[in-house]
Amino acid sequence: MKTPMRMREKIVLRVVAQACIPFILLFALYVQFHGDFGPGGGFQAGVICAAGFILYGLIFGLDKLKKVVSFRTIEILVAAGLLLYGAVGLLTIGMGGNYLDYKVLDHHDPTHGLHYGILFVELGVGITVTAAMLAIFYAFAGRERA
Amino acid sequence: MFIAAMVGVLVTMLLALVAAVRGPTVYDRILAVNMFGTKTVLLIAVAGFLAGRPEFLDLALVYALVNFIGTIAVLKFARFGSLGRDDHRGLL
Amino acid sequence: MPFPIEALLFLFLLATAVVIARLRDLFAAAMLTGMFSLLSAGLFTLMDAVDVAFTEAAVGAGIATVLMLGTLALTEKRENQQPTRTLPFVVVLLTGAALIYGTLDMPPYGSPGTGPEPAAGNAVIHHHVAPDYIKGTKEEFKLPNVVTAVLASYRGYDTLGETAVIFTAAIGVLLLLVPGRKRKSEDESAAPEDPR
Amino acid sequence: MESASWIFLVAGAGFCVIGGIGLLRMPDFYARTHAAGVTDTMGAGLVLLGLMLQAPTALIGVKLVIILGFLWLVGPTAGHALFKAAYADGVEVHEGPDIASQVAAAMADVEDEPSPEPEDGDAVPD
Amino acid sequence: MDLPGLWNYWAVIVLMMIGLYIVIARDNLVKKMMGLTIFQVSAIMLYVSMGKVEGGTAPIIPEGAHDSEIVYSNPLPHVLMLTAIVVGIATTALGLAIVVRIYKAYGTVEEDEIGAVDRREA
Repeated sequence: MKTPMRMREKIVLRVVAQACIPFILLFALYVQFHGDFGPGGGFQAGVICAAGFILYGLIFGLDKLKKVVSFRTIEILVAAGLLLYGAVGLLTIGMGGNYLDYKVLDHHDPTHGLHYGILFVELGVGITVTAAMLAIFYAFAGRERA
Repeated sequence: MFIAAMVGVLVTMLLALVAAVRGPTVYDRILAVNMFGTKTVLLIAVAGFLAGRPEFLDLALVYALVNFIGTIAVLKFARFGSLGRDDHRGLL
Repeated sequence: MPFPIEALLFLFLLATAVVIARLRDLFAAAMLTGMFSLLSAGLFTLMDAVDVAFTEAAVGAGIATVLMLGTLALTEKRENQQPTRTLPFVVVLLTGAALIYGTLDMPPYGSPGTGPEPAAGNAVIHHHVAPDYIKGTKEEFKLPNVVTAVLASYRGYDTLGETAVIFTAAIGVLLLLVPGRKRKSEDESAAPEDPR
Repeated sequence: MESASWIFLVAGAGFCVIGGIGLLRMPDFYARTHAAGVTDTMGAGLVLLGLMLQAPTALIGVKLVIILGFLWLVGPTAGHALFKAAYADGVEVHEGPDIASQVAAAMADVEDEPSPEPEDGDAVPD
Repeated sequence: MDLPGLWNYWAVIVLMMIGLYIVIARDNLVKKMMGLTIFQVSAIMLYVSMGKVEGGTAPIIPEGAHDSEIVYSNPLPHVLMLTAIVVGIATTALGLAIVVRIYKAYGTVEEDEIGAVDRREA
């Protein structure tokens, strides 16, 4: 009696999770790139994206999650987001402006330059937050009880 | 009439809060907290209409999502005392 | 009309906080912390801070609960009984009284920033940069969300610093909690060599 | 349209309150799941439906539909998982001995009704 | 407006003091972190409630309203607190990680017991 019950237990949650997680990640992307127009932005999108992966990890186990996003990837992404943010600043210096002065990113229309700058900076924030939250989850969930 | 819905939701939140504080077993508390979460979703949705700016429904969606994740995490913890493992002991 | 709702939510928040303080079952307290975050996020929405509410909901109720549970999974689930102490209570009462005395000069809740002088009913906070930010976002950025514009552009340095803090914290957690990564990777690289 | 929306809103709020009262008054955990399920499905559904009828733009209506769909997908799932976990953990079916004897006397045949239910994988408490 | 106009600050301060009490009066380190979370939320609430303008709306400009005069709540506290929340969770995670390490080293997360272990070893 015990075994089939466990099987069924697995099924309901897994099916629902499989249905939900793609939409959660899609929603995270929406929040990320729609942040200029509605509530949202890099911080929120990063946390939601990480929450989607954490849900996967909770339901399917940490080992499976590590196969999807390896620990090494996380470590690289934590730094990559911050570097992307800094690189936008350096790029604006290279294009003749001040640090993080996005207007120079588009020579024809400063408003577009501002939009590009915000887009990339938010993307950097989003990547760092996602990776940092996942790294923290890995660290806590992957540890055996002392 | 949004007010009536709002009052209903708030009263339900109060009842859920009492249940969460009182709940004799862990599962009663989880149940009450979960219910409280869905009521906050409704609260945000109704509050948006009440304030005349119902554009911020993304928020309500996030609440629903986060509430689900929180419930699953709490449940997994309550059952197995650990978050990361899935050693074929059955899931929740 | 939003006024009594906010006060009511504040009451809920206070009740939850008191219960968290009194509970000795840390697992239940962690759950209530998640509830506390959801409540405060609702309150933020009512105070027009939509982006803050967004973040608080995702962070406080989602990630923070998971982290608390992760910690409880690695440590004790119950708090020890301890004698009630009077000194902390006195300290808290005094600090609270001092803070409340400090609020007496604050502008009332919701007061707009009209008028030139920081008089009663005239909040100074709405005077300096905030109107410029709103105006600039409308005219220069042509973006709807003022918060994003301020976050990423006007206060871009701040946000860079905050991102660096998150980066540092993640590195710190990894250093503290992920055991022997060096040795483990050596093991992995050594494992294929062993059969040879 | 407007009056229909109001009816939905008030009915939804009523269901919410009833479910909340049930959460406090029901005798054991499994009955309480049913009470909570009422607010998650009926209450939330009716309130969101009422809001949908008053949505000023199509996008808001679509968002409400998405929220409703998500709630209806996730609420019963969480309830189901909760039910299972509690059952597997051996939460008692009846708490008050008083009520237990009353129920036993009242429905002697259906005494074992609560226990087979958790085995039924699709029986989501609502 | 029946309540005094400063009620929001007072509520926030009471909340803050509950958090402070948990931090200084409780021995359990995890509980202290929870108190810190409460304290943090109340600090954020203080700033956000300062930014609220009566009759104002969220600082997101509605479509086609670029020229009209709508009162917006102050976006500046929102921006500062937005980052504060994420930094707060990062630092909370760091604190909890330290708690886990302390538990591994001492076998307890109660402050008085940790002190007793220290004194025994000294």
